[in-house]
Amino acid sequence: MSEAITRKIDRSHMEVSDEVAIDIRAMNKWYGTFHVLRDINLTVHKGERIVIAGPSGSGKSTLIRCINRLEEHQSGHIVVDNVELTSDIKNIDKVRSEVGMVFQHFNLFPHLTVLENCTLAPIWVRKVPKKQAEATAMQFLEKVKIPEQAHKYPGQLSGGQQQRVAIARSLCMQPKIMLFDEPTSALDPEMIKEVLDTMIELAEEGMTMLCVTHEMGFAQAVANRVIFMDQGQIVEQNNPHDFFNNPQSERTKLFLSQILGH
Amino acid sequence: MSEAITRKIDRSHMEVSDEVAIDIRAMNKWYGTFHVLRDINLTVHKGERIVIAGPSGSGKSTLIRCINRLEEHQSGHIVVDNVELTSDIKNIDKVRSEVGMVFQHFNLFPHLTVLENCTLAPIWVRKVPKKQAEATAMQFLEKVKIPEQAHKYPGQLSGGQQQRVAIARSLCMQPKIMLFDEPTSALDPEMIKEVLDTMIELAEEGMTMLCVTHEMGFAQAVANRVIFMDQGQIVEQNNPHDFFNNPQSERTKLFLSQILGH
Amino acid sequence: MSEIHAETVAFVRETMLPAEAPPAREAGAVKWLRENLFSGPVNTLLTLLGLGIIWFLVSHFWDWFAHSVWSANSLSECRQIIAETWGEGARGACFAVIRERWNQYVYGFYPSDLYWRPTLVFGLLFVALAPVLFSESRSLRRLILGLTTAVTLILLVALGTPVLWLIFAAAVTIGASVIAERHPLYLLIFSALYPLLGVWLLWGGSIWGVIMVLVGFGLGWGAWLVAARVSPMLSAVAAALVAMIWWIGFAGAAASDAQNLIPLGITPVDSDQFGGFLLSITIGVAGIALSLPLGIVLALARRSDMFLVTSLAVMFIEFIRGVPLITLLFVASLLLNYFLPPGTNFDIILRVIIMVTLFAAAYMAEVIRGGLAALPKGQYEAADALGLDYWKAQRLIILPQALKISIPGIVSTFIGMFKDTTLVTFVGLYDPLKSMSDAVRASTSWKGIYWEPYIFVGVIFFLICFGMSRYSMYLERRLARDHR
Amino acid sequence: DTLADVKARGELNCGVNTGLVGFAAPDANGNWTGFDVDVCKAVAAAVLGDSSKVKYVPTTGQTRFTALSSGEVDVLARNSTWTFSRDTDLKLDFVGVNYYDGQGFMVPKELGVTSAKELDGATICIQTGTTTELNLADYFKANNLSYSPVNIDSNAEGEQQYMAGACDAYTTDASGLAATRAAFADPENHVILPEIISKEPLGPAVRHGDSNWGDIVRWTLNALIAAEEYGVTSKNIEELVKSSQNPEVQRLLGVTDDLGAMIGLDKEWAKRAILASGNYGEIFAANIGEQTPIGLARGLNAQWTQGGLLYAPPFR
Amino acid sequence: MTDVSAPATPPFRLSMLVYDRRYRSMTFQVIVFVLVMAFGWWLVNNTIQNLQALGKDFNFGFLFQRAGYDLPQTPIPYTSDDTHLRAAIIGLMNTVIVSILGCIAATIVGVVVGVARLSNNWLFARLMTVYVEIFRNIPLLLWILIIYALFTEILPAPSAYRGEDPAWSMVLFDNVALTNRYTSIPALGLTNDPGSLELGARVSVSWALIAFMVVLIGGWMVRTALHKRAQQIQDATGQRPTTWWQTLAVMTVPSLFLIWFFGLHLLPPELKGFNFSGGMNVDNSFVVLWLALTLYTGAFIAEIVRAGILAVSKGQSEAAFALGLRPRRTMNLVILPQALRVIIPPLISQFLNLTKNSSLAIAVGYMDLRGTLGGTTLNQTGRELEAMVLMMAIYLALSLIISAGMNVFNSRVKLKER
Ligand SMILES: Nc1ncnc2c1ncn2[C@@H]1O[C@H](COP(=O)(O)OP(=O)(O)OP(=O)(O)O)[C@@H](O)[C@H]1O
Ligand SMILES: Nc1ncnc2c1ncn2[C@@H]1O[C@H](COP(=O)(O)OP(=O)(O)OP(=O)(O)O)[C@@H](O)[C@H]1O
Ligand SMILES: NC(=O)CC[C@H](N)C(=O)O
Ligand SMILES: [Mg+2]
Ligand SMILES: [Mg+2]
Repeated sequence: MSEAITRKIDRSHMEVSDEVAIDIRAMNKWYGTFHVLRDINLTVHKGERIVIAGPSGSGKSTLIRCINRLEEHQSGHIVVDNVELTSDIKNIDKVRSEVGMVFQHFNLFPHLTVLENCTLAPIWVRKVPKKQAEATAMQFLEKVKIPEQAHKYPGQLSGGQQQRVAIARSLCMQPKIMLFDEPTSALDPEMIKEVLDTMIELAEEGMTMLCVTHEMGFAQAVANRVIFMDQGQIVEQNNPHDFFNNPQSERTKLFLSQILGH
Repeated sequence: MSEAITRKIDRSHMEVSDEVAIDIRAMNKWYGTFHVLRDINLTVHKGERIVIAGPSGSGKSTLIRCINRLEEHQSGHIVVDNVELTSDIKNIDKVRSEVGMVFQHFNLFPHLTVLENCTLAPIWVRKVPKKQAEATAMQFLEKVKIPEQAHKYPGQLSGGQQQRVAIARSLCMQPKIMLFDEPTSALDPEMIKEVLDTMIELAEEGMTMLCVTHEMGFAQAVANRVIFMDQGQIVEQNNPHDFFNNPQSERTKLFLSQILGH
Repeated sequence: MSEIHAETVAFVRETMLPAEAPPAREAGAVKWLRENLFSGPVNTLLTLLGLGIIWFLVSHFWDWFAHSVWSANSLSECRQIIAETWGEGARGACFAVIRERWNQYVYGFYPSDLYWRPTLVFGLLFVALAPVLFSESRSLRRLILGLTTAVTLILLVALGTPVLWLIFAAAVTIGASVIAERHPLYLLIFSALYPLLGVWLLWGGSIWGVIMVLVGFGLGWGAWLVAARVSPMLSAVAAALVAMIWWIGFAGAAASDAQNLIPLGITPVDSDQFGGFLLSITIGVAGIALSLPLGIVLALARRSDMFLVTSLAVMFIEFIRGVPLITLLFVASLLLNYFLPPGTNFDIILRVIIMVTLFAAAYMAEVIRGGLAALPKGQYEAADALGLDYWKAQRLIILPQALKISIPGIVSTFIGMFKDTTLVTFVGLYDPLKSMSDAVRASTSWKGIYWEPYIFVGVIFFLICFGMSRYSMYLERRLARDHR
Repeated sequence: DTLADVKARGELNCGVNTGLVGFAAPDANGNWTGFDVDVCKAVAAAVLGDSSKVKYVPTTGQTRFTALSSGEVDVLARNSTWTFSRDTDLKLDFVGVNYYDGQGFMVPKELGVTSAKELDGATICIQTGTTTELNLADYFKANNLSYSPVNIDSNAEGEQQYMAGACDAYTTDASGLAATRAAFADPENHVILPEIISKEPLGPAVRHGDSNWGDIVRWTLNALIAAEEYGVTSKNIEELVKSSQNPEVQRLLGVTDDLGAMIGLDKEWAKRAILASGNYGEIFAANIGEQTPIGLARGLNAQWTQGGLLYAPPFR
Repeated sequence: MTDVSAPATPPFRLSMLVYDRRYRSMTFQVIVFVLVMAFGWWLVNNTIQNLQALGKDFNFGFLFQRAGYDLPQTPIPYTSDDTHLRAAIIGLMNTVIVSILGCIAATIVGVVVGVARLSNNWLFARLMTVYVEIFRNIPLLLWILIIYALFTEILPAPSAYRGEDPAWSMVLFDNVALTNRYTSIPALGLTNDPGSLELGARVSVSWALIAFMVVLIGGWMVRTALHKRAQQIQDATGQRPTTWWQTLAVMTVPSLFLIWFFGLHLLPPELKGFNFSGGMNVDNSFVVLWLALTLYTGAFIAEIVRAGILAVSKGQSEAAFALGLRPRRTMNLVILPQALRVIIPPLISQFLNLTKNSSLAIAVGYMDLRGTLGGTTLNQTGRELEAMVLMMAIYLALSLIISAGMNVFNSRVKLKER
């Protein structure tokens, strides 16, 4: 659906630095006896925009959920912003407050207003004064273009609006890295665009992003690396141009033919 | 999305007779104090295919729901197939068994198989013997190209298939008039085509149809009249060619620019 | 692309990695223990607490259970056996009382030579339920019917059933099993006749009463057919009216006339001879069977858009739900005669059934109302658009779905009602729990025995109620899978 | 009216105790026996001609009068005390006395109590809704003693509480105490205290307002009492029908006058009533007399000719 | 826009009563109404006839007659010379007391068990499941009887505490005696008794109690103020000051002062004569009923709590974790507020059930409303209709009050949807 991305993308801030944001080495994960992630090696630099693709069940979600320790890995190392993820609670807290995450189903808190959703974590985790937290939140709500909905409840918004609130909520913690797990797949076509626009804007500002998505238009326009996963392994990675035009592995070819075919 | 309509349309049976199928005169309807339909006058002849378009909330659904008295009108007259709709139950029953309706959200009965969905009304309303009802139903299921799904439950079908079952279900009552309320708007793009194809086939056979839809391709290909509604009134009506190429009213122009724009 | 690629590590995996087994500490019993019992200090504490509770229970009750005596004729004899076998001062359970009074617990004071009748009724209950409850799965139905047939017949033979009835029982159970294989829906005819058959077998008396009730249905149906030609709307009224007139005005006289002409009947048994589980199950089953339809009617009434009907339903439901069941039972047993014309007298069990039914129906109505509310509006509209009238739409479209959604609530209402059958003790009926145990204790040989009867009755209730709740879970899962 | 109802029903509804050995208690098969039960049987025999046509409705102290006045039972034969307010305000009609009783206390021997006056501060089991409940309150108040009541609903519960030691003393009609004690495994360890703190004339009751039915029950009871007085027993009754020269006996047994017709029954009603389980003396002896485990002496309940209070009005 | 022409109303025909939608529902309602009215009239008429035949009337005057019977435990003074009305009020108070205490305890049990069932401790979760299933699937009456039997059969009579070498001895530092009649607990004594406030009708409240109430309520208000201030500080600076010790002090210090001031002390029970006295004897009938209601209802509440927590989707806690919230905070800020909305309505209907089930007091001789008004009074006065009508009305009022509370709550917390 590359038609969704219509406007010219401003790449001025989209520079990749040498600093490493995420470093994953020889990481393995099992669910019970099922080997979901196999020998994952991945280095993400500050400012990189990585799209992860792959068939359903290939472990994409699991991989990015390992990065902020919503799932535990069983061997190997994950270092996020120079903090290694172990079972040390302090490290986990540190990583989580540096890494924002946007879920497929938004997971907004339905009992809180949009504004309260956005200020909850800054107030209780970052200990920001309420006024200030609200000011920041309004700023980000403006960025995602729904400041006027600040006092509504999530249930009163459309799907696209909800997802934009979810993005704003993550941004309010001023994370260094953003993880997206299929942020548009639960949305109606019209709404996909508004969310993708928001994400593109983020990318333009130089945010480090890992994004599981099937929006290949988005990948081509924004990503600087596309990772293809299958059966829990990274099968291929490349820059978007080569990835789409010149896939190497058989599986990638098959996958691309399916996804771009219709 | 006029690309959806690909094949040549056979117009041999699509003749409009002089007989009046639906006659609406000075009809008004209120929801509480909100005046939804204002002074509607509309005559539909046997064999006509009318597409109703208009912005959201303009009263399109309400209008066609008045025709089989899912909603009650408060003034004016609606005569369907020479039966006037009043609060007389006999008349209502008569009209409903002559008029088929297809909803946006299919509204199939999830606890019945596809075949049972189709035979239910013939058996209980028309008092057709079960065997015969099933034979008819299979015939219509074949027409909508899913006879092989007859013994599945609706939940096991895709959206497009479900909508086709819904059409078959209406047809099983052998209605003289079919009403469609945005039959494709809840469907994924791939599935829209299959449903539109079915509707075109119906049109080719000379069915009187009223169809609320935003599929302008369909309107251009099949309709012999397009009605544009806004704020509860019929703002403009014309044959499709003139309607699209030469809209008269400002509102219509605005609407067309929006709907064809993207 | 304008940006600098820090590293365009194009990477392609040539060979796929095989799945490996997880590291040792991630599997096996040790991991299980660590994760499930000792994953932290709180958890370890809880485990110890749990073990403590188990130890407490076992150490206090195990020897009592282990020293059970199953055959003795009185409590003192029982205590003596315990003392002899396990030494002086040993504690032990005396389940002999169950064995000795088994019949009383099961059948109450039902004449012992007629025990086969309730047994047969109970067996046939499963046949009657088969097409309703077990219609979803052929293998389950087969199992239930097979088991029912075998157990019922064996029990009937053991209880000395008259040959004619034995043949009848065999014909029905075996016949049902066979029919169920081909046309399970035909069994519904038996299900419909079952209540009459059951009532007749339990209370006995002339068969003419039953036949006259059936005639009433026949007349009603006839009236329906006749009236349906004139107006379908009137047919229901006509049918009900004709049947009512027949039942109230003529059936009794006709039955006794017929009985005088050709006496046909079985020994009558009086309501006060009912007791024990026979009583609980009779009240429970009847209450369940009656409260569901009544609950549906109430739920529909409460949701109707007719103000009067709705408010009557609300008043009824709120009243019944607002007062304790035992006050209602008290009214049924002691005050009802105040409200009836002087001299009327009707069966106490029937009155209790009516009260229990009303009580359960009020709860049922709320459960079903929830189910109705959960149905999307589109279902009503589609039914309307197809030309189905209100009752047909309800029967064919709305209720099947609403009831399905409500299954858990309905079953827990049933369970509640079945448990509440024990309250009939307060109106002088012999429920198994209190009255029957009191009666057992009243005899000198079992005076002073408390735990064993309570445990026995509790276990039976638990099995039945737990069974029902598991069945509802099974049904829920099954329906969810089928019609998804 | 009740007589017609009973006849139409073919069954007499008789309210009895839920279980008081000797007065009314079901056995393992649900057959009821006892002193009160025999009154029911006599009435059924008199009215319906069959002493087995009785439906026994077990009632507690609390439910008995409601059962009677609502029409649930036709006659209440449940060791109920004839009192002013019950006869008037409660709209019952007591038709006679079948047992002259008084309220007593039972205590375990080991308590060492010998008089009710020593029960200050004791916990006492008492059936709710009885005269004894009221008497107890009055007695302790009058004697300036305190007590804490344990309210129980039936004799069975009372036994359980008393035996477990949840109350120090159990109080009810002395006859009830004797019956309860007789059912204990160790009757010798319990004593009934000497004080009798009230008069408890126990008798069958019917609803107010149907005096004919009241007459039937009253005279059935009187027939049993008179039968003993005149030596009519279930054994010799047939003989006496033929041979008795006593005009009162002849009237009683329907040999001469038709007394039955005056109360809507046939001639032999009294004969059947006596045949049901014998005359008063036989009934007493069989259920609660000194030969039974309950072992009550006739005492006040002897015929007036024997120095007791039983005195049947003349049959004429 | 065009003027609205009035719709032509077709002339009325009789068949329209059945066939016209507008009239049909009216016809139906009229028929139903007439039938119901006729039925009601029939019932009332029968009752009047029956009462007449009996020579009874319908009259609540009996409430003002002397009751004549004693009650075992009374929250307000009562003797056999008081009226039936007072006895009924005491019954009602007993019903309310056991219901309120039962609701509180059952909620605690239910919450603990419900959460425990979700714990990842396999053994404990299983144990709790067993508890829930056993209690839910066995009639309440059986639990009442079993617990009653436990108390009367296992616990000793007070005499077991007598003598040189008693068979039983008091527990909790010789302060509590468990017997098969009651649990005897210490009473509270005052060295400086300030007297009591007479409320009339022989009801009085000790000034000391009032003082404690005032102090506690005041403490609670101060605590709320403290929290508010802490919240303000947090809003302003982001840092939340620690308040627990201030709260603790506010809640306890004034009470401690009052204890000292009034010289509050324990008066342990003593065996005197047949029974313990000096302390407070809490009858077993009450304890048993309360315990059985608590355990039985607790099992149901546990299921409700569990379902409520499970109803909050896993995504909610994941989102909170991903934002960096700690598990405790997640519980308090995200899970509980949502779970409560699901939990409270069924919880309140359990409270309703508990209140109604408390009428099973009849099985243990606890003198609740049914035991007094619907039991002894009914029987001694023979006013069955009046007593039952009154009793049902009171129970109905109780339920309506509870469900009104529920409705208010529901409308307050309903999630806003589109
Ligand atoms: N909690 C769990 N326990 C066991 N297996 C799991 C669990 N969560 C996921 N899996 C399995 O792990 C595999 C990878 O899951 P994952 O959700 O990461 O896939 P995915 O690539 O994100 O797929 P999708 O595109 O469908 O989201 C799947 O086979 C899934 O069934
Ligand atoms: N039941 C109702 N009660 C009150 N207002 C209603 C109701 N149903 C619809 N409306 C209002 O009536 C107007 C017309 O509604 P209608 O559904 O007919 O519009 P529509 O043209 O079909 O719009 P859409 O394209 O969104 O389906 C809308 O403003 C709607 O809000
Ligand atoms: N204990 C009883 O059941 C009866 C007591 C007493 N004779 C009464 O009539 O009140
Ligand atoms: Mg995924
Ligand atoms: Mg619409």
